[in-house]
Amino acid sequence: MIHLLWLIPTLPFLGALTLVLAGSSLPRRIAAIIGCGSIGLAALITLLIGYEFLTTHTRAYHDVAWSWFAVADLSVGFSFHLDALSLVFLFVITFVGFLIHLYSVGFMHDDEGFTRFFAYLNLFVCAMLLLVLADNLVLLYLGWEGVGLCSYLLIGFWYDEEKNGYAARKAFIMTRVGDTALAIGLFMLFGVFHTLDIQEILTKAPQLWSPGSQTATLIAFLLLGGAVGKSAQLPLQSWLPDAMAGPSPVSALIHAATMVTAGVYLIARMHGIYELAPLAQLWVGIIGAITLLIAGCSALTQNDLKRVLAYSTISQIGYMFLALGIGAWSAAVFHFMIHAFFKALLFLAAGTVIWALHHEHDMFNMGGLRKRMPVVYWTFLTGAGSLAAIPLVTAGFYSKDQILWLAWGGAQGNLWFFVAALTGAFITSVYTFRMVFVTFFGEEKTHVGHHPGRLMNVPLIVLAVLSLAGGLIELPHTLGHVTLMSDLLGPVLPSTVLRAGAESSEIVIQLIAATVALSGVLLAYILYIVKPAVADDIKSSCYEVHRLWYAGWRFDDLYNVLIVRPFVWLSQINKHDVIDRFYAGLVAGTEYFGRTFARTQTGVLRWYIMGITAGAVLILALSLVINP
Amino acid sequence: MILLWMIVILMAGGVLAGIVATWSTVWCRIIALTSVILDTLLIGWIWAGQEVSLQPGATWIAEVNLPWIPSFGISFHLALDGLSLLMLALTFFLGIFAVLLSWNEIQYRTGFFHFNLLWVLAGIAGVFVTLDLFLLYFFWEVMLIPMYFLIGIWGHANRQYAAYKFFIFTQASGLLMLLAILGLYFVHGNQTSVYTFEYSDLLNTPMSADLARWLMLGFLAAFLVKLPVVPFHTWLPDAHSEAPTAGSFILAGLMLKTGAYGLIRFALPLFPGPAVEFAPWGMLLGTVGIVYGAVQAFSQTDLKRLVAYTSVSHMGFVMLGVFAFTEIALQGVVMQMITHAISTGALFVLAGALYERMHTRDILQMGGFWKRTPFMATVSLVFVMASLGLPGLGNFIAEFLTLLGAWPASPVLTAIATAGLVAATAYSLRIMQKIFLGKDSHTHVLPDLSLREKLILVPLAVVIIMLGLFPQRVIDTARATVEISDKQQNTTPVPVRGMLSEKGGNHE
Amino acid sequence: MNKVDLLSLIPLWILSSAAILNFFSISIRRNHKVIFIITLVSLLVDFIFLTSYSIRHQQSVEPLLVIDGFGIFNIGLIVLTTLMVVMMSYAYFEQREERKEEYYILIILAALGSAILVISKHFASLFLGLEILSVSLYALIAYLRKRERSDEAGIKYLILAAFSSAFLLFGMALLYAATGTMSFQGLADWLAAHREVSPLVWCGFGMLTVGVGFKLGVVPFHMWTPDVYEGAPAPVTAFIATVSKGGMIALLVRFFTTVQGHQLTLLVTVFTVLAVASMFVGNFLALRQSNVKRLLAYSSISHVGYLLVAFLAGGDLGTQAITFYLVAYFITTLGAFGIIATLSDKERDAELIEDYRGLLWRRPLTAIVFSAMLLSLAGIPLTAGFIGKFYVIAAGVRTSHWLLVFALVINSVIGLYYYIRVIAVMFDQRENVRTSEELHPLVYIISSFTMALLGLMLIWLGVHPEEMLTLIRNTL
Amino acid sequence: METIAVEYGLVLAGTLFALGLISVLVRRNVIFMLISVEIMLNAAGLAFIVAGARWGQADGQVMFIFIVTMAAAEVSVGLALILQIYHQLKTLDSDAADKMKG
Repeated sequence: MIHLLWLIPTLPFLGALTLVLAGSSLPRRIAAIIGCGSIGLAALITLLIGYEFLTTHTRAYHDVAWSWFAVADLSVGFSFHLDALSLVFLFVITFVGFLIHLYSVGFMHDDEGFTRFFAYLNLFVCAMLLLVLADNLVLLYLGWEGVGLCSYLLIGFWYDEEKNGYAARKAFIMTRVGDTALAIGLFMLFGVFHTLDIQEILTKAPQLWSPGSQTATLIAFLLLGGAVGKSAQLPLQSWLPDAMAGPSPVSALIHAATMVTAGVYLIARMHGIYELAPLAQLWVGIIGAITLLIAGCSALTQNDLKRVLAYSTISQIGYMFLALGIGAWSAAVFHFMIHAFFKALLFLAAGTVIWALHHEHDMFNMGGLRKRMPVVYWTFLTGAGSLAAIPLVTAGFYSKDQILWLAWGGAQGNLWFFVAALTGAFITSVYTFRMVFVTFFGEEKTHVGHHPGRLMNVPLIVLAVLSLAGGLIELPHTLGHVTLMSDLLGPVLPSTVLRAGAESSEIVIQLIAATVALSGVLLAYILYIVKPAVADDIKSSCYEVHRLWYAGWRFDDLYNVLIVRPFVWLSQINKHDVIDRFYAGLVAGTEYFGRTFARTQTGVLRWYIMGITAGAVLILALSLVINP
Repeated sequence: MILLWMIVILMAGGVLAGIVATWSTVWCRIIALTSVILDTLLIGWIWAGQEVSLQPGATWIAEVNLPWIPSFGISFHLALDGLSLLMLALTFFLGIFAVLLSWNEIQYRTGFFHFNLLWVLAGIAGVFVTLDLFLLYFFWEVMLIPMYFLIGIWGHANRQYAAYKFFIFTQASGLLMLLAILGLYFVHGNQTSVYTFEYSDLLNTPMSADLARWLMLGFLAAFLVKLPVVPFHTWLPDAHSEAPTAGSFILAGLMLKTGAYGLIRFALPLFPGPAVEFAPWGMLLGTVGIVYGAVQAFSQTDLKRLVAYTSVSHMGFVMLGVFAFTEIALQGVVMQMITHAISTGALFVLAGALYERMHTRDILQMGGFWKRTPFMATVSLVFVMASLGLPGLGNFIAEFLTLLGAWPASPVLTAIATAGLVAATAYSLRIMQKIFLGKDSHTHVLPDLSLREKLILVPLAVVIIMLGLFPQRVIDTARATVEISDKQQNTTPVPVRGMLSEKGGNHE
Repeated sequence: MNKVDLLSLIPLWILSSAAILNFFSISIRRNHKVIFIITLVSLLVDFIFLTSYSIRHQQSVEPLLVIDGFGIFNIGLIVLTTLMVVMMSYAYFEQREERKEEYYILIILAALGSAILVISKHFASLFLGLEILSVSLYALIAYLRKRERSDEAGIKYLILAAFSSAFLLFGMALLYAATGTMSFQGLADWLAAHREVSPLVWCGFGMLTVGVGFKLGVVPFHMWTPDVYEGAPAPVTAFIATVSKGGMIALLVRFFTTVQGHQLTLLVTVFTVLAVASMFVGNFLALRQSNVKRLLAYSSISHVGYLLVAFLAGGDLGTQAITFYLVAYFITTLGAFGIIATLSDKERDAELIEDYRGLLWRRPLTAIVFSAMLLSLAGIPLTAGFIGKFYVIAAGVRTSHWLLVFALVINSVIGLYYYIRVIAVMFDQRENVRTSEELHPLVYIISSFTMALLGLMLIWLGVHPEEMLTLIRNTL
Repeated sequence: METIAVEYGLVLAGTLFALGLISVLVRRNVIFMLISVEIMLNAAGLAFIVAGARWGQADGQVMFIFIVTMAAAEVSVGLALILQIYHQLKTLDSDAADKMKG
């Protein structure tokens, strides 16, 4: 069974290929069947392989499709490596991906670019699968860029909106900045190890480097650069909110569940190097902490439903980075999975709402949808609960709590991280339920156009279930102590060591976390249900702060001033190539001489005689000067 | 002997086509097409046949050596090795499309056009296989004149200016090369009293470092201008934007490659010492080219001009790679020569197609064409992505190898060059944005690609993808040559490289 | 002067007797065709006779002349060139109502003068040859009396030529006064004998240079060139550009090689200056020229500059280079002016660049031959001009005259511009109809045959110069 | 009788030459220019005579005769041309003949 691994990326690829070649000539039914079918099959195979993988206790499975290219001591194969880590990602990508495809069939039903949409979506899944299955960094880079391309195409899917195109371009370019760092990292790695095979590097690294080695740190930072770009972390986070220009399923799949977590995957994958570069790892944590805070703040102020979710995505990934930063590897992966569930759910639900209200994005124009769209309401509520980490019932609680706890109790954890995470948790629950209350409670502001069909509801329900029950595979030993996840990842990712004598305080931390989450909800309830006036007062009282947060801390403006404008200015002023002036000058000079000499050709006989005489005199003078 | 035939076929075909055209243009086109296809088949047959002799240290795959002007020690010496094989294959392969391209575009003086077209190809093919320096200069010039006519007669509005510029730039640099060749000839002659232009004899001619430096500069002049490297690039945008589609196609696809080929085949092996001295400057020039070209490309509004500047940027990688003196980098360069030829050539084809439809090359007047020309849009997407070096397409392999190989030589420059890829993204996406995305507010009819255009573009797209996924065949073919010239460099003392990697300061 | 001497001078006899023969036939009855045929035949015979000489022939007619390989080769060249000129002249003069016949006498005499020039080894014979050449040229230039420009050119040339030959003579006189000999060899011996040389000799050489420089049309003695080229009938221009200049260069080579001019720093310096000046000035002047004849005149100035590079390089290679370059240049120039001649009509020569617009589409073959000629002048491969330039550069590099060589390279780039400009005009789409009235087809056949011949020779020398090279090698 | 030193002869010839040259430069009438050129030629002739006398050879005088003959020929052609010019320009001013320039 496991030898069918190669089928998993191949199926979506074939799907994409057929859809592209067939073009829009294909009837929608067929296109939908191909699009979803390919992913569905992939998901099925994944499940089977996963089952076999678990039952046979395989540590890793390696499969070479073909040797990609080999020059001198560099040899890169088009080859896959399956281990627990990639398995988890595989599962999420294919399974959540499948659900989102199903949902899209309904969502995109009336869109003229139906086929194109599924083509891109399939292509994306293929690239993402390659990314997580790659056994060497070059292939990983291929996937890495591939998902970037698809995200570009899908953000700009409705291309006749000028601004969508620009949003897409922004996303691609900003991530490309990160990719550049990643590429340089690759070059350095090759320079050191003379291979780009991940497993080889991970095994060789400890032998070659002492912990804290300079090169290791540098490389780690470069890889981090790549991760930061893809995962929309500080300082390259500002593309993600604009990426919401794409259709909601896209936001759900690419900009919430899978692609943006590629950075998390990369760092988790290369954990061996980060362990040798504590400084870099610390910075991973710091970046995560800061990002989760500032993104949370921005989320508080947004009115566009999807932008809130976008910022919350950034901040949740911030949690994952924080976890990676404190060496809570499995916790990070765990949170990734849960986050994929509930964030996909939230996006899809939000998408439904927006779809139902004729592309109304501003949640203050919604409201009262509780009754109108019960399914959406309940599913959205579960998702929100999971995001806000409502204790005990939601999966989000368990995943986030683990991070909080390790931020405090982990060997590499410290007070700052803990505080940041805690504050983040509070903010999260506030903006989450602000969203819930504003959208679904209160009186109805916009009339509901059309109601979602089964195709769109089923995925919501499934995801809702997952984002509740998903947490049960990993429970803290204070309650239940299930460790399926960490056991699964055990062979791949080192388990986290606890600070001496911190064990006892775990329960305390959990209580704090629970209370914080609940109080957040409470605050949101007060501000947006009980007396909304207060909310406005706060807004107007600290208007500047609100503006700053609303604009995502003005990072865009900063980059405009620092990079974009200078670049454009430079290229504009030099549009007509200053170097060309030099050659033009040469030509002008020559022609000047031409004119000057032409003037000597007067046509007057005596003038010619004069010339000859002058020449004669010159020569005679010369002869008298030179003669030895 | 077969090499001679290939060139003869082209020249004869050209003459024949020129004559036939007076009666029937269609037959003229057909004759041109067949002669190119014939050559393609020949080279393909060789390539298929010659598995064994591609191994390192093998002799030439095919060779022909006839006395030409014995009193000067000039012989008509052609020889084929892996690199030349690839280049020839490229030349003939693109040649086919060049003919197809002009099928509708050129209605005026068809015969003379095809005569020039085939003679350009012949000249280029000659440069790729010659082993006699005099012959090199000979072919070098032979490919210029017809190109001049292609631009000057069938070009766009400002064609005369562009044609002059192209011709005079290349001529001036070529003459400097001639001086260098003669210098080498006499240096070698005075020492061994064997006066010959034979490449293999002139290799490692002992001479004073100073002289060697000057002679190498002579060669570089020709190659760098052809490449083109930044201070000498200004002929390219004009030539490209004014030339007819087929002209730009050949310019970008093949003529620039003669510069790169010259560097690898002649400049470096003939003057190993000075080349190593020059290396840091070479890499610097390359990097400057990459960045400068990218920045320039971003601001252009004339589509062909824009693409022209992208080639300036891409050729920067060639410089960077060649002077890194590592096998990986050189392989990257070879790959770059091929993939750039295809991707940029295809972009020019698209520009031509758009021009045929809209009669403008100004991208500001375009936009939102995706709806109306989905096929064209998809194909363009492929090549645009290729030009920004998306993995899975040929250009990625080229740029990745080049940079990977250049890293040990000079980390700093490599890093800058890599950053240049971001700029590449900027201008590439700008093409998509301005032409295919955005609101479609145009009235004129805009048919999607015709069958003929599909016949041209689809094969190119397929090839670029194939090169991206299965590049090994090409790499193997070039290996022998690359390893030789790589060894060639490494045998000579390399103070520079040490110095450079200090700059990187990352070796433990 | 004994019998052997007489015999060895047969080529000259043939020429002069041809002239006399023409003279008589005119006095009997004026007939263009007859005269033409007589001239043609006699020139052919002369050439054939020349080919009978063995390459190593060495026979000197004391004290004036020496007939050696070099001389024979150059006479052959001159005779052949004259032949070509005559062939293209027929059509040209057929259109014009002037009395055409004397023209042939004059041109034969001019050829004779130039022939004497190349085999002379004594000031007296030099002077004799020079003057025979010049005096017949005065008449030839002004041959089309109706044309104002023709006369103007004639008078200009006459005054200037006389003026310069005064310098030449005075120089000779000074040298004679100082050394007591007028033969090149004697001069060489004297120079070898006397280490330190009196200013008298230097002045002598200086003034000699003026005279020679004028005939060669090097800067600053070049100013007559464009006017004469423009004013003279196209075939005559061709003759001046080739035979008269070529003869002078051949003489210069002989003189220099005999007296070891390369040891004399003065001469070397002077000629270097002249060479560089000619190259630059010639090209600059040609850049913006819109009259093709003048343009070719200026280009000829710079070409003499190129020749001087090889000349200064000296040695066997240098001499060979010069000889080959002369051959190539003769063919090219003949071709170019021949085409101008064929395109000309009664009123005026086809000398304005506008006359050539779209020529390729009107008369493709003519246009292609003309472009071939221009490309050869520019020194582009596949043409004789390329091999010639290559040869010259080789000579320069060999003796590492880098200054001159670089000047040459720069100039051939500048030169490119205006040659290409003419070609560009010919290939331009716009077609303006400018038809000259029809003559007897035979006329065209002759001239187009000549053109085709020249074109083929051009390409042949460019592609396969081996025979010519070996021939030149052996003659030296 | 004692002979005059060569130098004097040459100086005389030189002076004559210079005079001729100057008058060519200053004169505008074509005929006078022709005459001045003749003077220069004769100066050269004189120089030959002197040189010949110095070495006691006949060559000098031979050259002189050559020169005179040549001069005669030149003048004949010259006068014919000048006649033509006069017909067309109705003047003998050399500066008038400047149709061709540039």
